[in-house]
Amino acid sequence: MEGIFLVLISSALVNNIVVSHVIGTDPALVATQRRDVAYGISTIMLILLPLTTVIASATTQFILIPLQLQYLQTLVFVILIIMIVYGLRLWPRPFGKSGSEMFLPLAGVNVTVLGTLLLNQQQDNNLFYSFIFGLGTAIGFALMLALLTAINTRVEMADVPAPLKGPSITLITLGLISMAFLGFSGLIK
Amino acid sequence: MSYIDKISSPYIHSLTSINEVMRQVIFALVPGIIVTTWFLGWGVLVHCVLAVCFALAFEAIMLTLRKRPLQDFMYDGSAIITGLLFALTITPFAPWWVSLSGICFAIVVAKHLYGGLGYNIFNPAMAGYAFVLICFPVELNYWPIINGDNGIIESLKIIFIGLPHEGLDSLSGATPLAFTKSQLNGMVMLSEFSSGPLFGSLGGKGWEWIGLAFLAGGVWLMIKGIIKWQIPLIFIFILFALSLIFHGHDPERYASSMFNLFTGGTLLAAFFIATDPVTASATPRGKIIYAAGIGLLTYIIRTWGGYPDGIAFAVLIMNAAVPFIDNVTRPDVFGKVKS
Amino acid sequence: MSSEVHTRFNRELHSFPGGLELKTHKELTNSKESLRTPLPDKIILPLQQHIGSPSEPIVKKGDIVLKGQKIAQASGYISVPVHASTSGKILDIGTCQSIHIKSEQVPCIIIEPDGEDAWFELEPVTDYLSIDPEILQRLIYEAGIVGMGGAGFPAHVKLNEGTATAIDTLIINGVECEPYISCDDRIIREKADYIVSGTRMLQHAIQAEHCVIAVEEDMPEAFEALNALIDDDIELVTVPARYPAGGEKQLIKVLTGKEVPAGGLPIHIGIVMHNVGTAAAAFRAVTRGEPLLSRYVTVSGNVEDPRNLQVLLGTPVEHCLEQVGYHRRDDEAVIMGGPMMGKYIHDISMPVVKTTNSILVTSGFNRSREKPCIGCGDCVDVCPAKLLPQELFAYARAKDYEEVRALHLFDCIECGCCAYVCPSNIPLVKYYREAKTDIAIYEKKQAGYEHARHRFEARSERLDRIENRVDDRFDKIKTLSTDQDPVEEDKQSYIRAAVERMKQKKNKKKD
Amino acid sequence: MFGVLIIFLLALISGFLISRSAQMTLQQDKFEAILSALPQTQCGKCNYSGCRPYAEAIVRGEADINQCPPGGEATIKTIAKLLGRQIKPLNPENGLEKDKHIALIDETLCIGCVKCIKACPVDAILGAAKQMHSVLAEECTGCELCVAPCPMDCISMQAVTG
Repeated sequence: MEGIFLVLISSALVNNIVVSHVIGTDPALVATQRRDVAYGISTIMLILLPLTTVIASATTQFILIPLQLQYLQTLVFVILIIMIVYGLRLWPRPFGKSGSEMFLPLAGVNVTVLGTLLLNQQQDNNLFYSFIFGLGTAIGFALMLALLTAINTRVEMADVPAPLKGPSITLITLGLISMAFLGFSGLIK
Repeated sequence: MSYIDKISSPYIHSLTSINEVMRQVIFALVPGIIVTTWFLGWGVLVHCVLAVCFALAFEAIMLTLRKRPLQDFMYDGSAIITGLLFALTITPFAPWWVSLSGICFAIVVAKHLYGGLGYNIFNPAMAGYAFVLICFPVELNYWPIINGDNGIIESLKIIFIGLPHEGLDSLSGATPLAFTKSQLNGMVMLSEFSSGPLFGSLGGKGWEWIGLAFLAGGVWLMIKGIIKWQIPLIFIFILFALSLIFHGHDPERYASSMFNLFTGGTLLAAFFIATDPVTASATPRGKIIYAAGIGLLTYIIRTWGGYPDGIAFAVLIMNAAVPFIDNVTRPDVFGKVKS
Repeated sequence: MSSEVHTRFNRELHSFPGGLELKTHKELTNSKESLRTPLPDKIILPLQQHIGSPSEPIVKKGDIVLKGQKIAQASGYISVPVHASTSGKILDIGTCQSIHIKSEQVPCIIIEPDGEDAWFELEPVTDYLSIDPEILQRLIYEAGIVGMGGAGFPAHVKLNEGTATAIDTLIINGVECEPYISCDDRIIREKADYIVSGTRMLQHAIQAEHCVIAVEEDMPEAFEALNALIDDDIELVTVPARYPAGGEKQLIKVLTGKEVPAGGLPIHIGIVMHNVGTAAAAFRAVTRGEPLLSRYVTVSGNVEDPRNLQVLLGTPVEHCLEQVGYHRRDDEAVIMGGPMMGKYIHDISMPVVKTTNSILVTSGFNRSREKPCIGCGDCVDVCPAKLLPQELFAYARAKDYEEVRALHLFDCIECGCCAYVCPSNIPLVKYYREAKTDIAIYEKKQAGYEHARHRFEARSERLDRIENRVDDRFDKIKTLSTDQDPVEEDKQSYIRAAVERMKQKKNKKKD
Repeated sequence: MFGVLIIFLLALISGFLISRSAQMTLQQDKFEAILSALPQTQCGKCNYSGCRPYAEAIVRGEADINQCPPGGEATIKTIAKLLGRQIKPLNPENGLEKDKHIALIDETLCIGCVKCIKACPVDAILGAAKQMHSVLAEECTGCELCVAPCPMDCISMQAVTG
């Protein structure tokens, strides 16, 4: 029980994928300019990440390791992601009527998902912890997107120097948040 | 008559202004500065002067670069407050360039890149402090011992030339918070060292008086109506309640509530940093969440995190969350139709 | 002043969100007897002194009119007639400066008084409590009565809607929350009998079950004057002096605890509210047959003898100011209405209208420059509509009207509390007004786009149809002559057909 | 060997899945909203034949959002918000934003050639051959399309207030 909690906190806050690992930065930059996109991608991620981490973890554990094909890991993961993303799209309305499915390709092709899978493998999580890790990462990602989107709408109206408008000031914001999140360092060993 | 054409109702005004508010805040900081100087030596005052000068200089440079009217913004006092708060959070033994780089980061990056006063997302003083804390952890680690004999000349020497290598131990020591942390990490029981020379009756020796001075300034601000009660009181309450619970659970591993309140920058942060109107939440419910968040994060980082005092990080993290909090805590409009 | 609760019915009072405690300055005027203003040289009667569509003049230039004669008729449901406030000659039917927008001119009728003040024939009705409510409404409508509190909503509309739905409570609003203004206080003290009888009449007109007269805590004399006249049929309540307690929605909240739905009207929760001045005017209109011709106006601020005046509608502001000793100074502004919500007058020759409750000479606006918003949230605390003024301001300045609307800009009552407390001196209300105007313009434009699109699509469709029909004809011709070269034949037959048509036309012409 | 086989198999499946899922672009559903943000003057200043083709081009990503002078700043802002793009100033190559103008026919010069009637996209010009034409001020969108075809140069654009 404590382990679950630790993995969840660790992946969501302490080692947040956006500001600590700086992996989810690219979608964060794109998505946070608009509220509906941010919402859509967050929803997708909350479903996609746990699903893919579990499947990828299973694939590694039951196929790649027995066959001693770990060197193909990255390649297999890329194809897995594509399969899952497009498989989900075939599903009729997997996310209700939110219309979030149109963000699937956008969510699928970015590096966040792959990064999460590889990070998960680094930590040698078992299947269940992989799921928790994926969930935690997705929560952390969604949280960051929510914060950044709200900040962006405020910064958009601010008297920001012209050369820094748009993504540049978002990157500075991200930097400052990263700095703030350094305060969590040492929290979970 | 042309200026009259621009006027619109209302035609009367409460006669408060930013300048007035900022001036009151500076006045309220004075007792804290005096007491801190008393206990930690002249370095505090030197740093205050240094930081304020740097802050004003950077403010002027940035305003000129951004082609904004100097006279409007230079005298609003916000840069002075940033400088003072920064100086009060760093150690008085810090070299002068720590002040310079910290204030530079605070004013240039955290404040003016976002558009200056009113638009900054992050508290400039805390952003500057976090910046130097990450960049120069060693320099910020030496704190003077309470009531150590630091003359003004010595303080200037330390700040501009550097700490002397010999006799370092007679001058500096750990803060009560850092000491507690290192001892607890070393699995030493709290009761074994809490009667040591660093500790007073409420919190750290000397620190409790500093805390009380800031408390007095803060209460005065609250009475004057400059700051509202929500943020400081809820912040203090959460910190108090959390430490009470954990202290009650295991008094050997967790420091007492009073210790948490009266050491470190708790009371300074509660009344002067967390209440910064620009970076705090503006909605009634948002203010509560914001203050509670700072209290919670401060306690978590202090107790389990890697840094001895987590207030700066807690404030910055909650600053980042403020726009989001404001969005989700918008009050219902008057006469909202309940569906 | 009076801490004891005067309520005879022990009505439980509620409080509304936000609001301010302001220095009232009512002592300047509220103890002085009101004076009748002498006839001015010129009476200017704008055709729109109310909310709704402007009235239409029914007199010509040069006509002689009598006092009380109808000179303009209502042009729609939400509209009222205008009457001559004195006898004289119609000098012109022209335009005068609008109070609302500096550049805007509004149509008006200008009368040159003949000094006789001769009355038009009046038709008093005495049995006002027994006649049909609809007749009462008709009489009030004919008298041109609008809400005298400041908004100027036609009174008969509120009454009409009142008969359509069951009305629980009629509230007569004597709460003057704005500083300086004391005209309601004075009218209650001087015409308490009119108000009490008028209240009973209005209650009859809308068949309300309960009836409440509300006055402010700091007007004990007015309270006593009313208290001496009412019986148990009318509740008399004092409410705490807190700006904007006199606002319609705020007063309803205070008295009943109910909140008027956002974007809705009091009628939706079974409440109708009228100003004390409206009640008095309605009573006069019915029992004496006099239409709305004059009103109480507080003239206060930096003048020698601030006091209340009984002013004929259409009297220039200048003339009123002369009565109380006004010396023009450049650093002073003349404001129509109170200091919180009033409107700055560019030209003091503009007239007093049905909604003018006060004329204020003020120099109290030596504001420092506007500073950026520091997000202190003081405005949030004082907003009586529970809006977020600082966010509204940010989005209004960024002209993000979608967001401004989502933040309920249109529930803003422009009370000015936010701008009053703002430490950055931001004229928030100005930004909101501008945003409201811009949104109106934008919507008009958008409606134009929609309209143009419909027309364009209709035209495209028509052109398509015509083209298709031409094609059909070609097809028919093609099938008729298959043995010849189709293209050549087409041309030939087409030409032949055209020549034939021309001939026929010529023949016809000859005939 | 196994590895190659597995990768091949997986790639095959994913290829199949990609081909099955319908192509969906992010901006498809924004078409209607963009179209209604355009002023419907059909003036063609955006280098497209009308508002609908321009809206289609924006959705396809071919045209930029700042090519509509009659809509001006407001239209650019609306579209930028719809598409999550940065607001940019109007492209001066397409024209400048100005207050609303409507066409006015100098009736002393009009020869009744009906050329302007054919040009008007919203049927705002009335008249018949050899008879004087006049503009319905209410319906005119100020697109200026009638100005060029007039052989007598008798159509001028007049500013309207309000």
